[in-house]
Amino acid sequence: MKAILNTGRTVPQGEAVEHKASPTYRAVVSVCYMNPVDLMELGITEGAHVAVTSRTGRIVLTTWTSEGVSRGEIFVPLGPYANHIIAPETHATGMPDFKGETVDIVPTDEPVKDVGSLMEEIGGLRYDH
Amino acid sequence: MRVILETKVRPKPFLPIEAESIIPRNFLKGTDLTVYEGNKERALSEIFWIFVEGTAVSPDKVEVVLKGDTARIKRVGEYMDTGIIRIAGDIGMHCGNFMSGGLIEIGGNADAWLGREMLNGRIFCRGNAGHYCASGYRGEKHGMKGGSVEVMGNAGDFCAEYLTGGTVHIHGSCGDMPGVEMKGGQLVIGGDATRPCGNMKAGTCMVFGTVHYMLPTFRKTGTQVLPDRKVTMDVYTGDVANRGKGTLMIASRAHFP
Amino acid sequence: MTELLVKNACVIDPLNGILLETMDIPVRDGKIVSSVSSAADVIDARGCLTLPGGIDSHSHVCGTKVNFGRYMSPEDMRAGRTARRGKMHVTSGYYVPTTFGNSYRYSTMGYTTVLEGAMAPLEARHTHEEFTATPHQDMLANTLFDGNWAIMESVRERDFKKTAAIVAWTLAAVKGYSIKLTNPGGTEAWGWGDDLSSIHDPVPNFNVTPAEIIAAMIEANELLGLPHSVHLHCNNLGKPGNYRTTLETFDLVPDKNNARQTLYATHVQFHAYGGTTWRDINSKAEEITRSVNAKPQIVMDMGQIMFGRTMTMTADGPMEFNLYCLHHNKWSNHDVELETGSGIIPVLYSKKSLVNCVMWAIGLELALLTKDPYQCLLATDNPNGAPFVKYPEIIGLLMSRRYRDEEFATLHEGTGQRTAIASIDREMDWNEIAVMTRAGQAKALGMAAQGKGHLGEGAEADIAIYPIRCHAVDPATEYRKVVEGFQKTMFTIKRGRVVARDGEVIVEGANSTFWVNPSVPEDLSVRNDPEFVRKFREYYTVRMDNYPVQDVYLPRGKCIRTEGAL
Amino acid sequence: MIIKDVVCPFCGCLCDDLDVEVEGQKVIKVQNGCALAEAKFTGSGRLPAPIRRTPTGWDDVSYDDAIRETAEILVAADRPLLYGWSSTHGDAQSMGVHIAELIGGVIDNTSTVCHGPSILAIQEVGHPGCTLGQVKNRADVIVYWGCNPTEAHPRHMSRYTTFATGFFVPEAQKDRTVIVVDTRRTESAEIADEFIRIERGGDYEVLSALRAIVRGKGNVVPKMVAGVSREQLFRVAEICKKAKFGAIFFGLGLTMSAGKYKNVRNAIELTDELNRHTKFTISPLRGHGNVYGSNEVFTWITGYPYAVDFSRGIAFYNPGETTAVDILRRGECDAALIVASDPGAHFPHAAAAHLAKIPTVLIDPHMTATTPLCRIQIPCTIAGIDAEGTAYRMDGVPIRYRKVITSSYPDDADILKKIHDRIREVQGS
Repeated sequence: MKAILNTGRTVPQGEAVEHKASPTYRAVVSVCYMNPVDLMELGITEGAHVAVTSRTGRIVLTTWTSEGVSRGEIFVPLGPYANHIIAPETHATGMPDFKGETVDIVPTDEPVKDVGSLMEEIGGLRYDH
Repeated sequence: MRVILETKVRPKPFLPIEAESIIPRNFLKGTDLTVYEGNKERALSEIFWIFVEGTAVSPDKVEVVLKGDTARIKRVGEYMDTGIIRIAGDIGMHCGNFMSGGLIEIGGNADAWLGREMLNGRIFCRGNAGHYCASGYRGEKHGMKGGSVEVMGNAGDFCAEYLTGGTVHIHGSCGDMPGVEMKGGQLVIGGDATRPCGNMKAGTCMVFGTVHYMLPTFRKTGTQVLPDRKVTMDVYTGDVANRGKGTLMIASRAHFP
Repeated sequence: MTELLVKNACVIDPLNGILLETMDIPVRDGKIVSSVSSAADVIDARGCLTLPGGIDSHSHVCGTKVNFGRYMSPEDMRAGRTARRGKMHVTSGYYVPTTFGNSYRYSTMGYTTVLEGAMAPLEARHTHEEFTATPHQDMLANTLFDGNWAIMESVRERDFKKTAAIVAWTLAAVKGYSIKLTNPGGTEAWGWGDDLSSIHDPVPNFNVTPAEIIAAMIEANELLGLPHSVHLHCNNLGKPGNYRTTLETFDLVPDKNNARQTLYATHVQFHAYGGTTWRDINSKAEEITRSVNAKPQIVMDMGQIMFGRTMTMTADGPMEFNLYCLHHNKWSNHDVELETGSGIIPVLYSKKSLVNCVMWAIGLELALLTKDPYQCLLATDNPNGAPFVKYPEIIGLLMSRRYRDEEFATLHEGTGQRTAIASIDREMDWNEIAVMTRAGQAKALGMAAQGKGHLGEGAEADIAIYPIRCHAVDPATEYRKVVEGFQKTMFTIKRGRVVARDGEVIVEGANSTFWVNPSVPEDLSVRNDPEFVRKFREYYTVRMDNYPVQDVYLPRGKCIRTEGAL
Repeated sequence: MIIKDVVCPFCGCLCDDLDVEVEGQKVIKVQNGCALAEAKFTGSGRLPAPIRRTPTGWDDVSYDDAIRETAEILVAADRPLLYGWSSTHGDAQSMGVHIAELIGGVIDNTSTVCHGPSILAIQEVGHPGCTLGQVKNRADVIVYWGCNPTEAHPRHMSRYTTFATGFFVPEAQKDRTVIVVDTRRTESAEIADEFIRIERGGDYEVLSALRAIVRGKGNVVPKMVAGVSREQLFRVAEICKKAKFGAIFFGLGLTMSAGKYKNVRNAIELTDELNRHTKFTISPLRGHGNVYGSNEVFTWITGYPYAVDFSRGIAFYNPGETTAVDILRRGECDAALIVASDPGAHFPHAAAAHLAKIPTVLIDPHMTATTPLCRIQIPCTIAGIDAEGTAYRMDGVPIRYRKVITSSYPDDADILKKIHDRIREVQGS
């Protein structure tokens, strides 16, 4: 299913923002808020995983229903998950399209990765102490 | 006189080069010029193989040719007032800034801010132009004031922003908001455009392709036939959100609100 | 112990009655002394003009509104850019330069002390942060009270002691130097998008008038024994016909202090307009100066404009909105809760504009028609009238009729009918210029007692040596030499240390901020006034304990304790 | 021990009325604060000591060695990028700019991915704004446009707007009309008297239409504009014109959507237009604690609020060219110093990936998503918790962060000072 990706702040994201390696942080920012009708159309229920693919990447997220999200849109809290699929193009303004990226959504059984894995995918090395 | 500058292989090819010294006039006195690579000042000869053919007594007889990997070379032709610059391939940002005379010909694509705040002279680009083609600068109220910019391919977003004078002709399509804040001059778009001429105050913009997301604050005043192009244009005035008295003309068949 | 001897200086020191005397100036540990040892460093002034360090008694260089002027002006930052060099930081900007840009340019012009014209108390911390980044001048902050709710309430109650106590607490809390009123009452009206049109209009919801606020603040100022007088930006700035408001305001002012004026009226050029609209605007400098010449209790500064691009910035929010409606350029506004407001817009003063030409003439007329130069000081309300780097040109204009005539010939042809500038013969002498740029400021600001503005024994060794040989130059004809001479000192000495030489700043600066802590009896202190504390808590968005500026912001602060009559 | 009137360093509201209970070197309770404040003050999991990446893993390293190596990395670079600066105080920001000056680097702050576009808009048309208390005491019409204070600035409504009583607004909920404009029906929208739901990317069009209506040219406006009915636009324009004091707050819904700063510019010009009828102000809802302070500090030192390039010695500014995301995206920089921010989490990964390819140093108290990308991380104090210093509220009001506990970590300003001094030594300047 095609959708428009919107990102933004949420309180749980803000609460966990200084604990990037924690399961809580992963849990609250690897969420894909969707309109319940869209979820139904995909044939899945809240809590199921989806793979979201954009021009620049692919990420697995956990779905969550939200009446406030319009059909044809998804909302992902700002953080490393959303940023895995947001293009770095800024239209020469310095600001990427954090709101308005076009994505494709398919249900999946794949697990949601942790933040360390995401960073390793782009050349990092996780720090476990 | 012909000066050919061919890029050498650089240890850090990703570093941008700022080369406002590359204007025809400067080569009258030789090639002992410098450019900046990142924060380091380099002799022109560290960056380019330099070949000089013939001599010239005045700058208008100087032609500078750039070849090789020139996509990250910025500010070529900045403040140029006469002569010719030909670029075989792509060129970096700010090519032809403040240009007041002469000709810049680009064989490939031009990066952002092509001909920014240009005053006069001519820029011709065979490929695509980046964002802010023929535009203004941050905080400044005037963009390009004169001369002409012609792009055979497409242009990015904010093309001809703050256009104040001169002509900008994009044969292909423009991205988002071409002609935004326009206050003079002429912008011609051969292909499509998204949200053209927001906040326009004066000047003329013609779109021969399709307009996406037409702004709601333009008033249709009639139609006009352009016999030489064999096309009827819908004529709008705006932007009435502002005190605008600009003219936006859109090929009649192709206007989807 | 560090010692310095400035030899062969051709000194003008008006406060000590010294006029073009060739003499030596001995300096020890930053102060001027009677003699120094033979081990002292020596600077040979070679007979050049030597003055006390320049003092700008009204300039906008630091704080929220100035920085916002920079923030919104990348186009100005393209001018005047310099790279890091020696001890000098990078600078950018022409009319709203960076703090270091301001500091270096003032320093190379021989200026060593600057009063920031307007500091909103709530945002004082910002002003002080920028003061420390303006390292070559000692700084003072005019503190805004024009729309202060507690002040207006105390004025309404006619409780001058309370007014004084609020002023005292605020000045001490925000480390301010003096009382500034900008369009008193008008900035509160602007909270609703309105303004006041006369000094007798009541302020909406507060039932006091500007006239009452001004009178009460003068009372409070003198009750507290502050070093400076009330510093007033009159109502109706920049409106044709506003000279009446200015004269009415001047008539309110009693003569209450033997040491200095009772009212400092700033940038009076902007307040000396006749006519009824921009079409018939004309100069009323004669009327204004007639009043000032008869009132020793008033000192003003010129508020001279010079042609070119600049930025206007003032606490006078409504005025800036009116200006925006004329110019349609960018407009910023910043109201400060319970206190004041501000506005910023860029302007271009053009010789093609008759209005601008009239303004230019009025500023000069004010200076030339004021008999006593101690009563009309040189300032442009930087950067409102022009950036301060234009001061040398203004000096040239004041000293040379020929220069004025040449400029006049390039102006809009209607200027002569609207102004009297072309008929004024006066040419100021070196001493008068020294008064208008340092001695007068020191006296008006009450800073002479702090060792500023003169070169007597015990004074701070702030000294400017200009490459001008006064005896060999005729300013009336060789005004270019005068202008150039004042642009760059040979030496600028700050507290006994050479800080700039031939237009280059050569050391890292370390300035002081002067502030005032007036003594108030415990029973009058607003800290102990439950009503004041309650209103603070309910209506400010910052806690009272977080409001005062901590000492850490004034690393070399100099506190002046005053014992008033409270 | 309870410390009163503590300043919260989390978001741009910088609420300064928190009561913080401290036991030893730990905060155990926060009163008056929102959930974000509580999490900030009671957080744990700080990086204990500097670390250094090796080919196989991570080693501890001393502060001195970490500082020395950082200085060497920066001096050797041809195009170093210094990024971050929002979650710290003014002294650290100021030292950062001086380092950038010394090494000919590019320095950018987090407004680049936040309200940078708002700054670009302000540079075109100015900013009619005010302090938050002005809104609290006067505003009878509040507009939240493209922002969701309930989630991002949880106390904004209760301290300054919807639920706050003020001098001329004694009964907040009765006296104030709240309008929310968004593409999503957020929780903030649920509280509004009027909710305008815009189609994604339609802000510019709706703002243009409102401007035309306020100017009396409403007849040009079509029946629907970006999903909003003409009737609603006229109704809202009327509410705004009739306000005694109106205040627009806007967020990333404008700065991040297509058009970016032009959306903000249009909103500012709508505000200008409304001022011809009544009093109106507009303000960005600034995010990270002291991000506005980084703009202020950068501006008074360099003349520009962000994205400053010193590679030519002078200060050059051109967002889109000298902004962090663009420089990383193009792979231009050959070293990076990241301070008090987390581009690993908050930049598009195609840009952030470049940090892993070059020597990147991170100065931050916590292990973040940038940690795996860096070569060295140096932990430091947290401004507002174990370090004091100046911060600027979203409306420009400067407040001094308190230090509520004492820790053994060095202040980031001190670490930066040492790096600065070491660079001067190496450069012989």
